[in-house]
Amino acid sequence: MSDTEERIEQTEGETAENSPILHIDNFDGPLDLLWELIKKAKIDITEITISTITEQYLGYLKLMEKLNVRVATDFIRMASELLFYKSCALLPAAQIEDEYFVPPLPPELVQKLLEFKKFQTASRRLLEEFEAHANRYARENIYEDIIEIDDFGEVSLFDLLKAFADVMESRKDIEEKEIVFDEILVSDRIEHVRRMLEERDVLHFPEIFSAKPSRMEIVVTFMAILELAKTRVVKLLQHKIFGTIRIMKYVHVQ
Amino acid sequence: MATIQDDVEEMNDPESGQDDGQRDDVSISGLLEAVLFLSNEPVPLAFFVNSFSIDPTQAKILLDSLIDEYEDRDGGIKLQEIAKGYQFVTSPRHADQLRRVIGVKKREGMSKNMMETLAIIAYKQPIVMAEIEELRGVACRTMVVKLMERSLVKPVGRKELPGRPLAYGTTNEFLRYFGLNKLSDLPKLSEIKEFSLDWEG
Amino acid sequence: MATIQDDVEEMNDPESGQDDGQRDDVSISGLLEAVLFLSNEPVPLAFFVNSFSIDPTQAKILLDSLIDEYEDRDGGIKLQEIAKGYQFVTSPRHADQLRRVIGVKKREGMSKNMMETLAIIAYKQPIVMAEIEELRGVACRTMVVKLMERSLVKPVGRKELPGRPLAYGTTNEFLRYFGLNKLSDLPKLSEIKEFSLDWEG
Repeated sequence: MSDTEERIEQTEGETAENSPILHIDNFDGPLDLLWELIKKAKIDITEITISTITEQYLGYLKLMEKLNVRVATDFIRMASELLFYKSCALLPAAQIEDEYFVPPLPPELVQKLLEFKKFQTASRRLLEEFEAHANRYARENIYEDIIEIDDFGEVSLFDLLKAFADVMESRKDIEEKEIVFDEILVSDRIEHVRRMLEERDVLHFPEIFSAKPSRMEIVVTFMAILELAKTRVVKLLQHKIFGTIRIMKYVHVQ
Repeated sequence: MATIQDDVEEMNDPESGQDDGQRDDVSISGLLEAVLFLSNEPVPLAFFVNSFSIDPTQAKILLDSLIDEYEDRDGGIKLQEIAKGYQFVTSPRHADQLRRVIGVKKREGMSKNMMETLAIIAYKQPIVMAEIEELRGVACRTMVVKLMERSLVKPVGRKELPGRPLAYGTTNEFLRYFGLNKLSDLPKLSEIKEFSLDWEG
Repeated sequence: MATIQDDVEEMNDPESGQDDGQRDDVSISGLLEAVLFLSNEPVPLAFFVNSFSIDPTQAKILLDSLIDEYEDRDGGIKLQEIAKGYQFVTSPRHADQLRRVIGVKKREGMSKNMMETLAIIAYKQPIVMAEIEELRGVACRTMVVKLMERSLVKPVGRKELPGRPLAYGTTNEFLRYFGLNKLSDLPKLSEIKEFSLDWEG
């Protein structure tokens, strides 16, 4: 989810000729960044080593950190993957008697990158189709008896679930009544969260559940949070870095 | 069917003798045709003149030759000039057949009401009418009947409640429609988390 | 009712639209064309076959020659085969002017992220969230939700994997958006064998 990140330029790495100028918002994710780094080092493809790439990758992340750019967890996960590959390659067992031998990229990583690139390329071609077809307009007959070809238009499971969620959302009073049956009340959960917020300003989403929450408890707690957010008692924050949702006391400004 | 092209070729003097900045007739004619095609109302001559800065006489000539072209071709659609402007219509010859097909095929899409009723029945089955109506807060009988007509919903028994009301559930057709193998494959309410918990404070 | 033109004399005789003998190609072709004109959605071949008892091969030939006819004529409208059906659309060359003059909306664009997620789902369907994320190397939930909201993607069932996760696939709307007639018309995935093959600047 790097698309919302700020744009930065790499100003360090004064390695003259091909000092990379990379924009964080240009990268869809770690694979994209990795691909770009490998591309930068193209002097000789066969000489790309796992350690060079790992160093460059880590250097890049460090730079982002230095410039206060938020780094998504996905990038960090890839960093640890690279370090793992690198350490594997350095294990004595993997060493060959040649002192000039440099461990290449592991085949599984190469495979992953090629797969990624395959779809990135395909998506570019699809985008062209998309744009070409966005320029064709069909009639919109406002004729009352329009011929309906498909009985329902297209209705998916997503629509069905959404419809159900809408009903549940708009009829919360009734939902509560049903919940009595399961002996978990939305109002209880609201109280529970409020009490926790008296002690601390910020809660992490998983903390508000019991150790092994039932499905009903999750749903009800979820609804309680929704209610609290709606009535502006809490504010929900989700930092992309951590991914967990955090519940904060709402501070009324005016 | 071959007759269409004749007119066009006469006008089509591609690129060769064009004045500077002058769009050729073929391209303007296509533009007028596209506008007429998309419009549900008759389009007055003045509209074309004002929108595309075309000379009224030129516009009239182009439109009239479009009328002739569709007339000569004698297909399913005609361009006609009526008091208020120009409009594409279907050929009168097909009116009855069109009406017959439209009459038979006229179907409502799945409305929000119907969708909600179906969702409640799917997730809460077996469920009686009163319970559906309580959840939705409105009368649902018509919706349930419509859903039954489409074989998505059926009575599945009676509930041990006063009056032993009919309880409703979904059909095999419902499963087929949504590509489910079995009812338990329905997305769970808890999976809503997956869908809607991604907003920021 | 604006676009179906009645022939006044024929109005009183409801049978006149159908003669019992064999209808000639020209007349059927006109009928198909009229139906296509009145439909907002791509019309599948089966609709013509079932509604007018036309032989499928004949219908296909007539429709294809209509496509050719409009193609050769190269005017403001084209007939295209899309999303498992046939549909009249305006020629892309007039898009800008149509937007400006009659205010047809420009389709909302697609971000690179969204497009890549969609490509993976399109080629690998049915595919579960974890597989999409594995391929892209990033969290994709938000993208999938956005794609579902734009009706390009939908859950299509569950996979027999631990937790029976939802599997996603593309919709008919997807086909329409990308000008595809059917899923197998997707451009072939070109295998990328080496890094060096794809160095672009």
